[in-house]
Amino acid sequence: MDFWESDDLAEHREAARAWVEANVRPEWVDEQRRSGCHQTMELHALLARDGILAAGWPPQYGGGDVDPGFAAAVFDECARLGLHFDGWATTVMVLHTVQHVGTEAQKRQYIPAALRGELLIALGYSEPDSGSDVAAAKTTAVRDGAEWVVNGQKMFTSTAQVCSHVFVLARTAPDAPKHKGLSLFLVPTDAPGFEVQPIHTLGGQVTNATFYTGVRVPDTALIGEADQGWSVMRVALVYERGVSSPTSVERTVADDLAAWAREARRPDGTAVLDDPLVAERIGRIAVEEEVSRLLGRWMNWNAAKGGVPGPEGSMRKLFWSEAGQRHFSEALDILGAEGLLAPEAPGAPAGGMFEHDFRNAVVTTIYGGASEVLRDIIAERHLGLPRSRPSL
Amino acid sequence: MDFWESDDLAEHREAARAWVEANVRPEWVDEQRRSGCHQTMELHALLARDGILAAGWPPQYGGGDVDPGFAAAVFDECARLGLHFDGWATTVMVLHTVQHVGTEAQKRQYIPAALRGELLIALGYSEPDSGSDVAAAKTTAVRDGAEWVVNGQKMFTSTAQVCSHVFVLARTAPDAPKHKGLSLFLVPTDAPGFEVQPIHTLGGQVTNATFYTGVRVPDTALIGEADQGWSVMRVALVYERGVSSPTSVERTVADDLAAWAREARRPDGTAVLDDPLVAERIGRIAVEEEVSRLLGRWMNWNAAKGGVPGPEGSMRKLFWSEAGQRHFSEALDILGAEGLLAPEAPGAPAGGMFEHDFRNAVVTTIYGGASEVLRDIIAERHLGLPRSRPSL
Amino acid sequence: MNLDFTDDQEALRGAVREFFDKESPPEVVRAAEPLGFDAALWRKVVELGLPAIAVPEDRGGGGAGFVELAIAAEFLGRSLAPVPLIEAAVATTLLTSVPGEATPAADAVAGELLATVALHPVTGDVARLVPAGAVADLVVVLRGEELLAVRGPGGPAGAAGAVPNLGAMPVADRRLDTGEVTVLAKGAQAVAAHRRAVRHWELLTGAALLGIASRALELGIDYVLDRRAFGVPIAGFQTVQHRLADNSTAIEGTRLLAYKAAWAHDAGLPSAGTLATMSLLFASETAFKTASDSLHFHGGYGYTLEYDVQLYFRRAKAWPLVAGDRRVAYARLPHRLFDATEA
Amino acid sequence: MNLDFTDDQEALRGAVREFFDKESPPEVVRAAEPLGFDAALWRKVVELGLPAIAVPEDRGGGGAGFVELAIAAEFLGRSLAPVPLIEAAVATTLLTSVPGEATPAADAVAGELLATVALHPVTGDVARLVPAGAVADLVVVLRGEELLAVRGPGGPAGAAGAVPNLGAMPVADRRLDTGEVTVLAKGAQAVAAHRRAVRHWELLTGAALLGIASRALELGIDYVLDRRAFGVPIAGFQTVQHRLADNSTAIEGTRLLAYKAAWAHDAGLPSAGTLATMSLLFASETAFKTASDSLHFHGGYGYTLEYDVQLYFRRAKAWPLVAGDRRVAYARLPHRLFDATEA
Repeated sequence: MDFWESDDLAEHREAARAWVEANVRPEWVDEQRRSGCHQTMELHALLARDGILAAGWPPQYGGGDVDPGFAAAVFDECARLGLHFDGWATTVMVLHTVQHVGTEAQKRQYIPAALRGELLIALGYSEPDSGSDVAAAKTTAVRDGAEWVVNGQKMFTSTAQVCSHVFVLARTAPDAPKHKGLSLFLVPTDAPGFEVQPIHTLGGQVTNATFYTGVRVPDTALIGEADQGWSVMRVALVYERGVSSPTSVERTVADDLAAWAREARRPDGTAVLDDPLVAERIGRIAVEEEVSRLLGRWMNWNAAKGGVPGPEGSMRKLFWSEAGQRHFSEALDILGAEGLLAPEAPGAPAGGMFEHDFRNAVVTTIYGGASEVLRDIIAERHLGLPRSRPSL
Repeated sequence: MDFWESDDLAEHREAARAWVEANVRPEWVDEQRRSGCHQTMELHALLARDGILAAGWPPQYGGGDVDPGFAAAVFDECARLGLHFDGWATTVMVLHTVQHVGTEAQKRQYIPAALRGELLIALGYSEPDSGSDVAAAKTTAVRDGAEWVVNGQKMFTSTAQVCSHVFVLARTAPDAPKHKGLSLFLVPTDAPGFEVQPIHTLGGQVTNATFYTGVRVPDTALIGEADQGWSVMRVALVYERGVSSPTSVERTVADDLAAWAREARRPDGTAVLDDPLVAERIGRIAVEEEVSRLLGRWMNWNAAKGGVPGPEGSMRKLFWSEAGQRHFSEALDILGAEGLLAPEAPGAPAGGMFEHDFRNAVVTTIYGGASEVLRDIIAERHLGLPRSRPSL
Repeated sequence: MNLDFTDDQEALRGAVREFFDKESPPEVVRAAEPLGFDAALWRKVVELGLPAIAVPEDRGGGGAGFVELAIAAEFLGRSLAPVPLIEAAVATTLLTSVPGEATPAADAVAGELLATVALHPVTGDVARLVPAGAVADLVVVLRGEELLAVRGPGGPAGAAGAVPNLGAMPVADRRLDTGEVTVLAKGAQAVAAHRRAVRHWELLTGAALLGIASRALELGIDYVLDRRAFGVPIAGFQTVQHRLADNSTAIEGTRLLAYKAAWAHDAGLPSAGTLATMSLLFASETAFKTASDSLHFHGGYGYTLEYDVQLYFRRAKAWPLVAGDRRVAYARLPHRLFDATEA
Repeated sequence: MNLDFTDDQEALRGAVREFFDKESPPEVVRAAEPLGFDAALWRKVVELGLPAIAVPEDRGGGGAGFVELAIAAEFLGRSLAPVPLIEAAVATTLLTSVPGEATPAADAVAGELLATVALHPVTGDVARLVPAGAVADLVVVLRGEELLAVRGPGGPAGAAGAVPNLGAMPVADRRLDTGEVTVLAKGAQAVAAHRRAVRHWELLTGAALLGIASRALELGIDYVLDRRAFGVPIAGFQTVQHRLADNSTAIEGTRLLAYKAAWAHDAGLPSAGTLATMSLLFASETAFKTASDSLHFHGGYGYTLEYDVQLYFRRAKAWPLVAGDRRVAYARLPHRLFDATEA
């Protein structure tokens, strides 16, 4: 047993920093915040150009020579600057799914193009009337010769405004039981009948509603077998719980709060960190963040061993998101009135990031498996308790 | 609108103290703790002798001239010493039920005798296989001429070891739906076929299992109509939620902790109360205790107005018991290792009462309506949400 | 003891509720963001005489008490009305309580002058993050042992430089060195008057949070009754029900504590100040927990700006936090409660 | 990174679990109350060499590490075994780490002497509430800057005056003025050695609480699967399921943190001490929450002494609290973590 963390990142840190220095423009961070789109296509093109997207993929599907450790370090350095890659994160999930269940032709069609940066895929699971209950999807796909005709609406299709495709969950056997008549399609966003409408959020992100009106896709757009979409989707879900926060990013609330509290002063001139009421909360946050990190490592370790995924992904997502929400709320309390200042306010502590992250944290207990769904899964699959609701 | 508290107690405090001084023996407190029986019959006889039990009851049922304010002040002063009256508390609940649903003959039979101290009634609702789900009772009562024959077992029949009767919930119509075939009987504990067995508890109380083997009771023992036991019992439940902690006792955890923390010293000689980490928790406890008190006042106010009982009894019991459990747990944390010392340990803070009350608090979220049942009731009856479980 | 409102108070509740329902629907609240001030609505609130409702009649006010102000604050909170009623009422009460003709009390009572109070004592030349500071004509500030009235620079409507914030509050820094400064009181009297004002602010903000919590609970209940998941209404899930039941219970406690604090003020009890702080603390916990849960029960929609629950969520966190970290206030309570060092 | 136990460690886990399952069933635990010490069981634990398993082989120990000790502590906690293995292991490690022939290290390693450590520095003549103080032959105490070994008065088995307590722990006050006192170390070395011992105690108690939490969860699950209410197994209620799922998640986190702390110790990392404290803190929260919930799910039966869950509930609260109020430890963490003033 050892808990040594991979040295991959450390080893590649310097080279990654050099790459970032040479290629990344700091204004992209502001642009992501301003536009609410957590995917910068200019940066994406550079990551593709230098083979960073392709690192670690098999050569027959376009994989390249770039060391995956270097690639991870580049993403990590970019994330430290505040850049998001939400569109790429969902693309990777779908590529893994294609790799697992796609035909050879599909693998050769989609994976290399994505690794070249020509293809970016948003997730089209949720609908206006189905959030956590994804399998209640009403969007339909009807076979018409060698094509499928897609009709319906998807919600929270994040980064669809810049994506080339949406991975659409559609009902293909309307009379089959709820979980047995679903299929998944890669729908191009330039197809006639596709529309996208922005949805503004509390965290500043702009997600989308996407509309599908008689959108025609070829049979090759069907990923996995027809009517088997539920099991296909669960392949991707395994990856989603891991992606929801990059475990490589080690910036923590406790660190940031301690850094602020060491400099900030009470009216009597003492450092805020010397107030036990402040230090106690930062200490508690630090402990819970360590637990979050360890649950993430455990998940990665199990995934790397390649066995059947256990409860670790659900547990980690549940703990991380619930604890994180508490931590940002406590951070604002500790900061007092100053904690309320938005990033636009001059002189906001840490540039208003606490306030921003507090707003953003509310969605973390919803996306990628709402906390209630995760608790149900842990209770049923890990603890062997009976099902407590109609269907999963 | 005014929140003036009744002056009744203050007015009678002096006389009540004189009565307690003249009549109460301090060793009864130890005796209750040693025996685990929260009812002292010697004291009960004195309360009866001086008309304190009979205060406030109608004269035709044995009520007397003693001022109810004086009676309340006497109970309050006794409670301050640490004396419990659990047997009398359940008796009062049953007497109210008899007053509401009993025949005139029953009222004249039971109420005056109880007020003279000759009759003490324990509750026989719970069974080995039914706790919160009281209506699942399996104990049966079968009519045999002018008598009923009771067979079964009850759990948690507290103070039955000193009671003259148990108020037994029994199934009288085995084929009727769960809630429609129940009846309530006042079963004398000296009847042949009645047995009592002690059950030792975490809080030191000794409650009982009671057994009924062919116990015969006359038709006059049936309280309310046959098969209407469920609605009869709910009359008593209204009182039970109020009785579960006497609102007249104003001794609080915050007071006691502050008193301790003002005297106790840190190794550096400062008062423990000057530690913000301690003061903050005591402050929080004080706020929640004030809320508990106010919910209790609200309940009493609504009861005094005589309208249909609303959610206030359930809300008050829920908040008071859940908050109290947290408070005793925090009290031990604040006290540190000293907080673990049992009442038997020499030098235990506050005579070990924090440790004792911590153990005792675990049952408060179970008896008189488990927290889950109370939340269900509030959600369904007060908030109008659909029933979330099979039956209530 | 009588926990019912008087007939007059019930009538006021009905009137205030109707007024805010009509004049401050969510569209008005949204339109007033990010400043958090609607001048037209403010004029109507002044016309109703709400800011001076608790000022004695012989000073031109409504002659009512803080129970009546708390009623107004509760329904202001319920509708998130973008008007600085609480700050104006607190400052007006303060100005009218300070002796001497030099005070601008009459203008404040008449509604011709919008006044506010800086909650924290000031050491230098800047009162930081003053509630309603972005829209007030006059700020009352405690500096050292002097209670100062600072006019200008600039008039209402953000001229003083509103600071964008989570709660869409018109907070701003106000300078003492460029405004017109009058000394209202000195010494112990000044300190006591300021402390009283802070307690009044706590009391009324507690009542506003009661309104926020009550409405946030309703929004949550409406949503879960309406939406279905896994074939049943979300309202049918026991974990959802139980959190709503807990929040509902806490709201009833918040209500009792808020009005007890207001009653204690009007009855002149020594415990009134401590009760005001306790009310704010408990109302803060309740409002944030309730709004968070209701937002969470909205699923992904709770995260969108389209649903109203986010308006409540942000203010439930922000409004009380202007007064600072709750834990500090909790830590002071034992001394205030049990040593009677300060009410 | 390798989160699997080695084959040897897995074998140890199996052996230790089997041993405690067999030798310390609930009847043994109950029979040892209130003192919390079973002399016969202790002899068996000594025969297995567990207290000295982490002592180097050339000092007569088992030559293993704190991961192995943590494994033993976990299963001790799981079965609530009434033996002072943690205290003895910590004291033995301390005695063998102090240079000089004057120490009774060899006797402790050989199991002929039961030693313990007073967790808090002592100022006067009494070490208050020493864990295992009621049964230990020797207590290591830090007084001022002197690390003292205090023998007697009295031998094991309560002679030193066990103090009845919530957790059925053999804690006792030990006098320094009537015992035989040896100075083990002085100055900074003494302080550092004592601090290390306290960290070891935290590490192993954290592991024991992991065992307590795991078993308390199982007791809760077994009960709710077995019992029915309202026509369905209690296990079918969503609120019950969700609390069990949260507790199960926290237990996995506790497990990772406990063994990371043990690994960090064996790897000689500077963060080992801080991780030990963090592990104890998180394990304390988890064990108490888990045991409370499981007890609550037992309904009225949870309150009776008959069911085993109360044994876990009491110890989950009591065992870590001997080290004092958790909040103080939390408040020290930021300086230890981010300023590296003390590991």
